[in-house]
Amino acid sequence: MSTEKVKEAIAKVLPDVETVICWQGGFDAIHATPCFVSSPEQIDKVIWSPLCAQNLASYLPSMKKKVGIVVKGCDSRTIVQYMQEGLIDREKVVIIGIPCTGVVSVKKILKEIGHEAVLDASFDGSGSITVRTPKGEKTLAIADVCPDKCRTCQYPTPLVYDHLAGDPITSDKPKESVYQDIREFDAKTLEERKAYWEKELDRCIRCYACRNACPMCVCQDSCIAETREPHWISQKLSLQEKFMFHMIHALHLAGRCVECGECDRVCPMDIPVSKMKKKINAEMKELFNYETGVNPDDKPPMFTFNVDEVKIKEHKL
Amino acid sequence: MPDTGYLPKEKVKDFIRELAKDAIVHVPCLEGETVVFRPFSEDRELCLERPANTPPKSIIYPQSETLFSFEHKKDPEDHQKMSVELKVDIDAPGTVIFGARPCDARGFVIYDRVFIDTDTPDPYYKKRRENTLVVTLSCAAPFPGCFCVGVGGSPAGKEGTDAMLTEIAGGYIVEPVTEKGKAILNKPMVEDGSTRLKDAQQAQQKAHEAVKNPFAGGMPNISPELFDADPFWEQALSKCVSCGACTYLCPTCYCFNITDEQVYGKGERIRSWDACMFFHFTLEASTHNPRPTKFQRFKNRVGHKFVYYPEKYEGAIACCGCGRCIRYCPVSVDISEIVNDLGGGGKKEQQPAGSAKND
Amino acid sequence: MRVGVFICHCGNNIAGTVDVAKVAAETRKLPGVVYATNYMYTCSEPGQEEIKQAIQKENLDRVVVAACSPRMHENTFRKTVEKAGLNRYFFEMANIREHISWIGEDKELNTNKAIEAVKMAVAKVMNDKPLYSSSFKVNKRVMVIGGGVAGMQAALDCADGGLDVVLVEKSPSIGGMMARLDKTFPTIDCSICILGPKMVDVAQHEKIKLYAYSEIEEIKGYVGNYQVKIRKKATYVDWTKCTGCGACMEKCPTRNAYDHFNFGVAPTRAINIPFPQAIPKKAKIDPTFCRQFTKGKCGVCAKICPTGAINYEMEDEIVTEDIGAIVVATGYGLFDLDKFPEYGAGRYPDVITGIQYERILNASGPTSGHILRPSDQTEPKTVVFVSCAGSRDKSLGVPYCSNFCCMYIAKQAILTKDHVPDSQSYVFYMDIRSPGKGYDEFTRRAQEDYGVKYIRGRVSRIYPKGKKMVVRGADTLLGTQVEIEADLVVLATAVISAPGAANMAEKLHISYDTFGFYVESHPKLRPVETNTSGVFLAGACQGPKDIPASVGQGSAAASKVLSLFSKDMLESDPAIAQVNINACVGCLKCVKTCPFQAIKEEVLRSGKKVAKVIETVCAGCGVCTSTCPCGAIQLQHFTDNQLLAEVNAICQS
Amino acid sequence: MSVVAEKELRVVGFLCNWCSYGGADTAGVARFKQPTDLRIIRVPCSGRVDPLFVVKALLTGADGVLVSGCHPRDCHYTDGNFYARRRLEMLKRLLPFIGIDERRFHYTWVSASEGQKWQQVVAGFTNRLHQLGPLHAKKENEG
Repeated sequence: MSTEKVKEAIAKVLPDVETVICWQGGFDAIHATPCFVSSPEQIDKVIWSPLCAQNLASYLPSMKKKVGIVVKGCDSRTIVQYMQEGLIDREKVVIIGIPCTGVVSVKKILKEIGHEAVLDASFDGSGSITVRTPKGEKTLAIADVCPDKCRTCQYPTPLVYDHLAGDPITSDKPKESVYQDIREFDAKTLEERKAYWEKELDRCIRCYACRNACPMCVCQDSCIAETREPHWISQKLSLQEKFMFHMIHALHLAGRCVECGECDRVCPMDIPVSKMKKKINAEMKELFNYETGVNPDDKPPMFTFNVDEVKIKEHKL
Repeated sequence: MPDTGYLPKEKVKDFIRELAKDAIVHVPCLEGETVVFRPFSEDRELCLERPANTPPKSIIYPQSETLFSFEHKKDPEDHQKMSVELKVDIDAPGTVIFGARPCDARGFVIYDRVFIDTDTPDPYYKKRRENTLVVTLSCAAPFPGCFCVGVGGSPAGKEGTDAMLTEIAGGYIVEPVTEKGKAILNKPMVEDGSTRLKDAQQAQQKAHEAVKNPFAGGMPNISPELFDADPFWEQALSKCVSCGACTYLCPTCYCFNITDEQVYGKGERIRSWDACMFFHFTLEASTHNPRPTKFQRFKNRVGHKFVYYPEKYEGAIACCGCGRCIRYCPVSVDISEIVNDLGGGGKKEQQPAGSAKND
Repeated sequence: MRVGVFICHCGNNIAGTVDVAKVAAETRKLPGVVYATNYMYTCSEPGQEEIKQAIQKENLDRVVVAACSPRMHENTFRKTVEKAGLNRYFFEMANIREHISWIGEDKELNTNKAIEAVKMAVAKVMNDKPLYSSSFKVNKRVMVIGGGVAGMQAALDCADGGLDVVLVEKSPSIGGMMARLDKTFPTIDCSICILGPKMVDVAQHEKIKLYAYSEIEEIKGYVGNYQVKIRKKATYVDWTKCTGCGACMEKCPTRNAYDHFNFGVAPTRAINIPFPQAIPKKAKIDPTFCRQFTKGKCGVCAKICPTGAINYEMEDEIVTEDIGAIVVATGYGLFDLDKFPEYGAGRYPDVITGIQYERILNASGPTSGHILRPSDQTEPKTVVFVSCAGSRDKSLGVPYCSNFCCMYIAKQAILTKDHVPDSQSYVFYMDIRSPGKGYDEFTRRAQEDYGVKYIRGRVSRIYPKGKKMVVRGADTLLGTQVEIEADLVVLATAVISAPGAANMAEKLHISYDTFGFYVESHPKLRPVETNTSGVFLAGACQGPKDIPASVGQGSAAASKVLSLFSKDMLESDPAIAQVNINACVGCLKCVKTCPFQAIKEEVLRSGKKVAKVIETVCAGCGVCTSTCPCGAIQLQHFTDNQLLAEVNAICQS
Repeated sequence: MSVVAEKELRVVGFLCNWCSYGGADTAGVARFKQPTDLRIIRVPCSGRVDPLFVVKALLTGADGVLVSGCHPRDCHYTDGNFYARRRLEMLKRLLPFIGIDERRFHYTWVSASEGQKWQQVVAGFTNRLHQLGPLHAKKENEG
């Protein structure tokens, strides 16, 4: 993982494209922010480090001209899914892939440092980050502060790319671990699950950060959470309405969620937004042996069918 | 009676219980990793260590409120006749906001100008504001993204506050700001804090110095050319995902929408927060939208806070520098950076009038 | 909005278990409703008149009728409100009969449920939008699928009515089951003698284009404008050259080919003409038996054919026909002997089916009309007929009655006596069903004039004993066991749906019942229509029926086609999907799921990509609406908001 | 005004016009007695039933939701119920995850000729719901 390799790749790609979507440093030392490089002199500000958590692929469908993009393994699933759904023209995207061993979750770092303002932060290259605050320094293992998705990452190397900045790496995480959290939640009682969601979703402020940051939420400005034609939910702030919004979000992503975790990352209220979608993904895997964003030739399961569904049994009363 | 109180740490809960006797007391509570204001009850986990994720603005200015309810009524004698029955409830119970931060309280001052200090005050807001006691807690240190001092605030600012607590060793110094605030010194848990006021002032001073000031050289003089230049916004906002996190978490954003929500002949007229980041903001019935892109809409957000509001209210900036929009932005858009860039290097001479007036 | 609600008593059908006056009274309290009344028979002429008058007098702009099922009378009332000047889609029906008064016993609960049903309908009607049909041109060609007697009748009637007809038959000749029969009941008329001329008429009719030995590959389109792909199966004989002389058949060295026409009673040649009266009278090769295909060498027929018509390289050919309506007359199939283990499961050569016996009786059949039993070609003296072999048998066969077996058994028993005067026939039966004109007299004649012995009871077992077949059964009238040593046993096997009936229904988008018979639009009042407009039914594909019934349905279907085609233009159903181009984000998921390929991509002048519905192709299923995440494509008359209004009326008020 | 308290639960049924609505009619014509709780919404095809309708009903007051369409392969629109089957199965598996008993949602196939099956479906589902009891706490002035 080196910023230099990424910069080299960007320099190589830039003459061919309008802009290259990548990361730069953010407002403090533990934040990265997306940046759009369109001239060689801007390459200097580009960074690549475990801070680069954002899934930049989300910007692709709105791009009109040919662009370059830097993606991690997990982000590449978004591109594959876009290809499945015909949402991007692959010819107009130059992909710089980065083999990635894991990023950091700012929320988890902040928890570790007591939400203090950050003065400085550095990576030592051996899997830890040292953060300095007015109260002192703290060194954290990236493995301890990575987003949950990194813990079970199956695709550290992008599944689709034109240039690879680094050598491919393979996952050392067991495949069964991916839906372990879902199975654990399934094991709870119905009442526990109900109470869980009522508590979590009650915090929702309907800011739609989860929706807008979601690479697969294609509706964006036309989202039925805000329209009156059709009028699915009202502007009341009841739990019922919040629940309904999250169900809309989940059902519209059924068999489409690429598990990039952006919704969880961006939620200012720390709601586990991705959980319902992950549950559906687990079921899609079980029912149709379908995994999102892995094979560009797959068909999303909700937009196709088999005349004989082997796994769907008629329900008895 | 002393002018300054002292509240020992161990008595904080008792103090809140005392307040809760004749008011609903909203306190910052920890839920998982999130701090949110909740009406106090014994099972809540109080969190005074850091600002709440959401400011307490919704307690006085709810995210969604019923202006009135209506019901179509049939005349029992003549079913061809129908009338509409309206029910309005603007009553507000006695409320205390405990543990808000000075920036949060300062937000209310920005709203007061709009909703109360006008010829046509908003009865809903006014009633709630009047019936609410705001007890703030000054910040001992800045948090990621904070820049209150840049917009004329302070980690121990007292605007909009009725009484302010400052943490010192063993407890909190209680400084009343308004008459309403003075009353809490009478509560049995509050001791005389006069002698230790200076400890608090020292802490306040230290905190003030620790806060980053993005406008250290003075408030940028926003360039009208840059402000109206589309490429500027396109450059600055390409990464924005147009969600409403910044506006809904902002203690000073107050745009709203009014909708009728009805099912089968009865319903309510709802006033709910709008967000200029959303496409539906200013979307007209004809489907024309004067602000069709996120660039134009973000321009409105910056303009409202740093240009239009100051123009209307004697230079007062409609930003309290709480830093939430930076802290919680999915893509780390930094409004202070944008305002600085809009200045193009030019600085205003003085501090914002909003704060100067009250000093 | 001014909604009028009309609550029907339906005589006592509704008013018996629903307090209709209370429903009307409660309805008057609903916002939007300015008029509500109850009436004895709303669908009657005065009932409809009352609706029209109320629309005028009360200035109604929406109408709800609470009565029977909308599947029954929605169209009736739509026309009523239209005549009174309202858009026909400003009308809703609340089904308070089939779904309430007829199924609920508690009057209070029924009444409350009826009030709610009205409320839902009012909520829906207040969200309804006016819709307008557009008209489209009709292609006045009709396709008849199946060349049996029903299909032939339909084809001839349509052709005589001036329509161009495309007749598709899957076997090499038209004629169907009737062509295989020896005589017909109750007249003992020669079957082929009365059918043959009809077959010739079909062949010679200038308006009828016949595709024999062809099958339906694919059907696309909608009423008035279907495109049908037909697979012309390879016959390996160029029919433009074949004269039907039969020389090839005579010389063909393969003598063990399965004879489909004779139901395998005797073998045939690998190249054959199915029967002397075949239309078209052309030869075809069965490649599963032909040595040229199985062994790669022979070529006898090619050498012998005087016109050089043999072509071993022939392949299936697909042709497309554009047509406007379809008559389905695909006939029936027969229950398999293999399904009867207690009757030998098809292992005993002298246990045969009724249709096989027809061929044995037939003068042009394999025995030239001499009754010879299959095992040893001797004349049987004792013949046992077993009725209901599979019919009215829930455990082994089908629960329904096969309609015509009682009659043909009587006929075959009579013919047996005619052919072999010293023979004795026995019939095991459950009930004798002979309700047609002259039918009962016919079965009596069999018993009284021909000495056929009818034994009321079922056969439990058939087993061989020397050269005889022992038929063991019960005589329930005498209460005894019966054993008859027979020379030949004829089973009246159950009539089942034609092979591939379900598959054909799927191509046609019509419904079929549990047994594969096609479902008519209404069992009493729309017996030859289907729920797919432009598709009609004739003959036994709809259920077992005899020749006169099949012919009658063939004519009925033809008259439906003729009346459909009496107009040059048809009105489209406006309840189809519509795209709101402002909301559409161009993700085109609807294009992926539309079952009719009725949605395509369109690029607006602004460069924005959106979905566009091809109005004439859209069938109005609404799959697109539930696919569209942003609610931009809405099925008219069943929009999200309209359905939500109903959901909310139930759940939130 | 609503369902009759204590005696009925709120049950919403989405029936396709061609098969199940016809099946319910057939049951009616044959006078097959059924519990009165069910409120029927007619849709052209089970493929029209967005799973969100089911969720909306369950969240806003329904105690149970029933969706019934044509048997697979027998859809009037050829493929509509194939999509419905996938979507509704997905929903059925998601509901318990969010704390709603999946037994409160049933989807099935009833043809226009199956009046008896329709009776069994309505009776069976309604009985099941009565065993489960109401989903929502009694509402005061819900609007």
